[in-house]
Amino acid sequence: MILVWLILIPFLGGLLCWQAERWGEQAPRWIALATMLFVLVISVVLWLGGDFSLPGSYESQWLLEWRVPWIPRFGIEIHLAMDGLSLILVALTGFLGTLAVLCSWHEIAHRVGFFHLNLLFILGGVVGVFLALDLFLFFLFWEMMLVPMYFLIALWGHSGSPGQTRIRAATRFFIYTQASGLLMLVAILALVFVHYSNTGELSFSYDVLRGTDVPEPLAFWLMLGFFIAFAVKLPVVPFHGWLPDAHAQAPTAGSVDLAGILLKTAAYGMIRFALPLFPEQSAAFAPVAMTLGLVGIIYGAVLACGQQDIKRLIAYTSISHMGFVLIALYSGSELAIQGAIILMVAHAFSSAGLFILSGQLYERIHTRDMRTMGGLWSRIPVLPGFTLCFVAASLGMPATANFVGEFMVLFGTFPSAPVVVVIASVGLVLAAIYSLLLMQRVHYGPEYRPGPLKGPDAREYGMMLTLLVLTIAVGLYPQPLLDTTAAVAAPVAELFTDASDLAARAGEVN
Amino acid sequence: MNGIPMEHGLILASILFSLGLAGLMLRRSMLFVLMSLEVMLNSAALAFVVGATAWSQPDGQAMFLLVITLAAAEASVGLALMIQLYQRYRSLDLDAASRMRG
Amino acid sequence: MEIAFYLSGLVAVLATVGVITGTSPVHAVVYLIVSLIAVAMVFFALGAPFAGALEIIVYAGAIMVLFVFVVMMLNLRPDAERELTWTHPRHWLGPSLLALVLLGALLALLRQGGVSEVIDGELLTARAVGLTLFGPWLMVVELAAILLLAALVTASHVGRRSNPLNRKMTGNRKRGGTP
Amino acid sequence: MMVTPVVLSFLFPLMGTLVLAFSSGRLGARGSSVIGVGSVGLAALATLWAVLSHTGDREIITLWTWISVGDFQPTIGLGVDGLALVMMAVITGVGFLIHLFAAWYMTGEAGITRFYAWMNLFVFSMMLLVLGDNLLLLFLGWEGVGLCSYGLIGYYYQGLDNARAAFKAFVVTRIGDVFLALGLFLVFMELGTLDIATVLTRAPEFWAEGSATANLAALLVLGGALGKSAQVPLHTWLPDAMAGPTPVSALIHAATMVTAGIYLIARLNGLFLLAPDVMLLVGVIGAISLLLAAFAALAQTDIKRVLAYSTMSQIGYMFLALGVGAFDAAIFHLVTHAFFKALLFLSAGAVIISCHHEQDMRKLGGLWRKLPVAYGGFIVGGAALVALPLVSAGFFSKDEILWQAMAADRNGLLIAGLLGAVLTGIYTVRLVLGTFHGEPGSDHARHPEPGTNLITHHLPLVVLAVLSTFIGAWLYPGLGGLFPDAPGEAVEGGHTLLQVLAIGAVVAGLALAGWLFLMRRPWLDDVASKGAGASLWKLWHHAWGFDALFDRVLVRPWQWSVRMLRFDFINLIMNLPALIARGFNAGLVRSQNGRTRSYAVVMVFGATVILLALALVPGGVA
Repeated sequence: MILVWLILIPFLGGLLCWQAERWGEQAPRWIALATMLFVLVISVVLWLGGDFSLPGSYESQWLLEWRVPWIPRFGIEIHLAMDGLSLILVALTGFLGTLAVLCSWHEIAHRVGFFHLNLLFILGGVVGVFLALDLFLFFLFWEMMLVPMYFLIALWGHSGSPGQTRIRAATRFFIYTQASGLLMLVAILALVFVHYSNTGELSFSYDVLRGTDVPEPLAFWLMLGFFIAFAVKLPVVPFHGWLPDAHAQAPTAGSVDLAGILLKTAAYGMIRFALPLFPEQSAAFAPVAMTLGLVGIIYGAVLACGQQDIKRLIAYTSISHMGFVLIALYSGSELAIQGAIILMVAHAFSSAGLFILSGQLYERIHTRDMRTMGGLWSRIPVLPGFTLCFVAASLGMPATANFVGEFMVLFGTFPSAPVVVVIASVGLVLAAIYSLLLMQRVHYGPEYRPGPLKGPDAREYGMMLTLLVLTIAVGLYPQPLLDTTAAVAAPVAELFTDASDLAARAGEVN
Repeated sequence: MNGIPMEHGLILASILFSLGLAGLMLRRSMLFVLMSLEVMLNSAALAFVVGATAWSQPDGQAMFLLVITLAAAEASVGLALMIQLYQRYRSLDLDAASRMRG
Repeated sequence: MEIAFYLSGLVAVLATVGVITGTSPVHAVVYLIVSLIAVAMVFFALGAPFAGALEIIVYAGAIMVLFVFVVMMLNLRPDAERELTWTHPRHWLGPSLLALVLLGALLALLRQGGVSEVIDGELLTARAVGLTLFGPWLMVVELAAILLLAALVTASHVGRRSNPLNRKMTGNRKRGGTP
Repeated sequence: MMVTPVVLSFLFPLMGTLVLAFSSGRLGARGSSVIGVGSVGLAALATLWAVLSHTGDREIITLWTWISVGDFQPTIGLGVDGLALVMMAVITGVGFLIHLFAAWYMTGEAGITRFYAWMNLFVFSMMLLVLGDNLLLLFLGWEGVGLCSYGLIGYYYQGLDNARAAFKAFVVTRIGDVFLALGLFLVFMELGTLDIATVLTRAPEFWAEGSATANLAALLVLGGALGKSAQVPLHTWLPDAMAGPTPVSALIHAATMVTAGIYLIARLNGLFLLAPDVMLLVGVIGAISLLLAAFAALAQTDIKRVLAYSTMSQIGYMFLALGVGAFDAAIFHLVTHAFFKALLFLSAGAVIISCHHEQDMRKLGGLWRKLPVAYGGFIVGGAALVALPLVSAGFFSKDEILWQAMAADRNGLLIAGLLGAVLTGIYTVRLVLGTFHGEPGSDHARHPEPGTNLITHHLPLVVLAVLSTFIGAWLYPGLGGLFPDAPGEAVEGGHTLLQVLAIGAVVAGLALAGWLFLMRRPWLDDVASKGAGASLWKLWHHAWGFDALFDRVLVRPWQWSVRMLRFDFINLIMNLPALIARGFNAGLVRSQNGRTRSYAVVMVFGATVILLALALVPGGVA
C-alpha cells in the first residue's frame, strides 16, 4: 500500500500547493518541500527496513508489490512493485525533488502555486515510472511526466537567443519524447497481441509478457521500438537535439529535475523493460548500441567544449556521461551494470550540483553566457570552491561517485569489448577538457566585470554541502548502493550470457 | 414492337444524368447550376420509374415521389441562397464568392 | 408506344442540351420545362401514368414556376458577354470529357448488369402506388413531409429581403431593405 | 580503524586541507600557514615514528573494502614496506621543509589559505599514491596529485597563461592516466585482481616472459608513468608548469609528483621483468629525455625553466636505471635528487622574491655577495646536480646508475649518461654564473632584499644543503632486499673504471663551461646570435619543437573540430521530418482555391474513378 502512497503524495501535494497560492507565496513552497521530504523519508525508511537478498531466496524478487485489476477486459492491472533499483531511484527522485524546490525558492516569483503543481506532478509521474510494472501503467506514467515538464519550460523558462525561444524548446522537447513514446506504445501493443495470439490471454503484465516468444523478425522491431523510446530520453546522439535547448531554457528546478531524474527513467526503462523483454535481440543489437554510446561520449564532449551558454555545456556533458551508461547496459557484465547504476546516481548528483550552481550564478550576474564571465573566483566567496568540487566530480576524479561508476563500467565492459573501452577512455580525457574549460571560462582568467558579489546564503550552502558530501560518500563507500542493486544487476547480466549461448545453441541447431 | 427493353430507359437516364453533370461543372452562373442539378435529379427519378415499371413494383414510383419532394426542397433552398448571392455580390457568378480560400 | 418513348426521350435530351448551352436564363428555364414535360411523356409511354402526372404537376408545375419567379424577380439580363468569354475550349473541355467518361462507365455497367426485363406496357395503377405509400412506407412519407417543412423554413429565412445580416452589412449605405 | 602511525601520517594533511578549505577566509595568512605547515610537520613526525617502528616485512593495513561486486574487490588498503616508507620520508620530510619555506615565500600573497589547502591535499594524495597497496587506490592518489598540480600551477589564476599552463598540465597527465587506467583494466581482466602483491605473484604464472599481454600491460603502465614523470612524449607540460609559485615547483615538479612514475615502475617491477623489451624501452626513453632536456636547459633564460629541464633530465637518469633493472639505484637517485633539486628550486625562489619576481637570468647577476644563503644553496645544490665526486650526494646515486648501466652492458645508455653528465655540468655552471656573477642586469638585481627570517628562510635551505651532501647519500637505507638483484651484483670488476669515467666527464664538463663562460663569453654570444648557432639555440630554447609539434598535430585540429561542430549538425537530421511536413503543406494548400466549381469537378472525378473501378473490375457488379 505504501507504493500507492509514494505515487499519490506528490500528486496530492501538487494540488495542495496550487490551491495554497491564495494564502501567500511562501505556502506552496513549504508544502512542496514537505511533500518531497515525506517521499524521501518513506523511501529511506523502506531502504533501511528492506533486506536485499538475491532473488534465489524464497520470496519473489520484489521488495514490495501491490496488485489490483484495473481494466480486466484487457488484462490491465495496477501492478506496482519495488526492488533495489527502483527503491534507489525513488529515493533519488525524492532527494532531487527537495533540491529542486529549494533551489527555486527565490528564483520563481510569478504563479508559484502552479509552478509547484507542475514540479510535483513531474516527480509523481517519475515515481510512477519507477514503480509501475504493468506495461500499460508504465506507459501512462511515461507520458504523464511530459506535460508538466512542457509547462515548466514554457512558462517559467528564460528565453535564450531570440531564435531559440523557450516555447520552441519546450515544444521540441515534447515532440521528441512524445513521438518516441508512441513508438514504445506500438511495441507494447504488438507484444500484447502476439501474446494474445499465442496464448489467447490478453494481458499487459510484465512477467507474463516476458515469457512470450515473438517471431524473430518482429521481435527485433519491437526491441527497436523500445530502444528508440529510451534512446531519445537517454539521450543517445542522433536523438539528443532536445536536451541542450530544454536545459538552456528551463528554470533551474526544471534543469535539476530534467538532468537528475528524467534521464534516469530512460536508463531504468532499458534495465527493466528493453533488455529483459527481448534478451536475444538486445544481445544482437549490443554492438550497435555500444557504438552509439561511444559516439555519444565523443560527440557530447566535443560539442560541450564549443558551447557559450553554461547550461548548454552541462547539458552536453550529460550526453557524454550517459554514453557510458548506454555502453554498460549493453555490455552484459554484472560489474558494468552495477557501475551504470552508480554512475546514474553520481551523474544525478554532479549535474544537479552544476545546474544549481549555474542557477545561483544566474541569480547573481543575470546571464548564462560564459563570454561575459571570468575571474569569478575572487568575486564570489564560496561558490567557486563548490563549482571546482563538482567539476572534479564531472571529470571523474577518484573519491567521487562518478569515478566509481565510470571505472566499474569500464572494468566490467573491458573483457567483452576492449576496443569500446579504449575509445571510451579517450572520453575520460575529453571529460577533463570540457570540465576544466567550464571552470576556466567561468571562475579563472581575468575579471570580466569587477565588484564583489554576495556569497551563498544558508539554503544554498546547505544544498551544495549535502550534494558534495553525498558524492564523496558514494565515491568512498558505495557498498550500500551496490548491495541494494546486486539483486537487479545479476539477472540482467545473465540475460546476455544465456542469450548469447542461446544464440550460440540456436546457431548450432540450424 | 414488343415493348421497350429496360436498358434503353436506363441509358436515357444516364445520358440525362451526365448532361446535367456537365452542365453543373460547366456553367458559372448559379441559376444554370441549379437547373442542371434539377436535370440530374430528374434523371435519377426516371431511372426509378423505369425500374418500377420493368419489375411492375409500385415501390419505384413511391421512391419517385420522394425524389420529387427532395427536388422541390432542394430547389427552394437553392434559389433562396441564389437570392442572397445575388444581393451580396450583385451577380450570380459562383467564382466571385471564393473567400473560403486555403 | 415505343415510338412515343424514343421520341420523347430524344426531345428530353435535346431540351437538356439547350438548357446547358443556353445563354439567357429565361430560355434556359423554358428549355428545362420542355425537358421535364418530355420526361413526363416518357413516363406515360412506359405505362406509369401516376408518375407522369406527378412529374407535370409537381416538377414542371411547381418547381419550374419557382424558377421562373426567381428569374423574373432578379430580372437578370443575359450576361452574354461573360458567357462568350467563356467559350475558349480550355474551360469546357475538361468537365465535358469527364462527363463523357462517367457516361461511358455507366453504360459499361449497364451492359454488364443482368437487366433484361422488357416493359410491355401494362399499367401500374396509382392505387397500387398509394397502397405502398401509406402501407410499409408510411414513415418515409412522414419524413418527406418534415423535409419539406425544413426546406420551407430555410428558404423563407434565407431568402428574406431585409436580412438582419444583410442590414448590418449594408447598414452604412442606406436604410431600407431593397435587394 | 587502527590509529597506527602510517594512518596518522596521511590523515594529518587531510585534516589540514579540510580545516583550511572550510575555513573560507576566517583564518588569516598566519593562521593558515601555521596549520598548513603544522599538518605536514606532524605527518613527517608520524612517518618518522612509522619508520622507526617498521619491522622490515611488508605490512598491510586494510581500512575498508572500497567496492565489492563479484570478484572485483578493491580495498582501501595501505601497504607499508621499505619502498613506501622511503617515499613517505621524502614526501613528508622535503615537503615539510618546502611548506616552511613557502610561509616566507608567500608572505603578502592573496589567498594563502587556498594555497596551503591545495598543498596539504597534494601531500595527502601523494601519501595515498605511495601507500596504496591496491592499484585502484594508487590510481586515486595518482589522479588526486594531478588535480592538485592543476590547482597549484593555476594559483595565480588571474593571468590567462597561468591558467592555460595548469590546463595543459592536467590534460597531458590525464592522457598518461588513461594509459594507466587501460593497464589496470588489462591487469584485472587477465589476473582477476588489482592487489599489487597478488598481481606480482600471479603475473609470472599467467603470462610467459615476453608474451604479448605482458608487453602490453607493461607498455600501458609505462605510458601512465611517462605522463606523470614528464618523459619524452608527454613532457611538454613540465616547463610550462613553472607558472606556479616556486615552492609548488619545488614540491611537485622536483621532489614528489614527477617521481610518481618511477615509484610506479619500481613497485610493479615484476611486470616489467616479464617484458624485457619494454624494460629496454624504458631505458631508451630515459636516455632520450636525459639528452633532450640537457640540451634544452642550455638555451633557457628563465632560471626556473633551466631547473625544470634539469629535473626532466635527472628523471631521465632514473628511467635509465629502471631500464637496466637497477630499481634500487633509481630510488636512491630519486631520493638524492629530491633533496638537491628542492634546494635548487627554493634557492631560486629566494632569488626571485629578493629581486621582486625577476626570473630572467639576463636581468640578474652580481648577487653572490648580496644573497649569500641563496648563493650557498645554489653552489651545494649545483654540486650535487653535477655529481661533484665524493662530496655531493648526486655523485653516489648517479655513479651507481652509470655503474649498473655498465654492468648490464647497455653501453648505448652508458654513453648517453656520460654525455648527459657533461651537459649537466655546462648548464649548471651557466646557471650559477648567469644568476650570481657578472654585472646586475636590472635595478631589481642591483639592490635585492635578501630573506632574513631565520626559520622560514634559512632553516629549510640549510637543512636541504646538508642533505645534498654525502650525508644525504649516507642516510639512504639500501632497498636492495625489496627488488630483484640489480645487474651490478653479478659483475665484480670495472666499477673503478666506471668511476674514473664518470669523474672525467664531470670535470670535463665543468672545465669546458668555465672556459666558455669565463674566458670566451663574447665569442660564445656572437656564435649563438648568427646563422646556424642562432637557429640551434632557438631549437634548444623551444625544447626541440615538441610543443609546436603537438600544438599543430593535436591541439589545432581539436579546436578546429570544436568550432566546426559547434553547429550541431547531427541535430539537423532530426529536423528532416519537420521539413517534409512543411513541403506537403505547401503543396496541398494550393488545392483549396475557394471556387466551388473546382470542388465539384474534383468530386465528379472521384466518383468517375470509383465507377470505372467498379466497371472495369470483372465481376465487380455481380
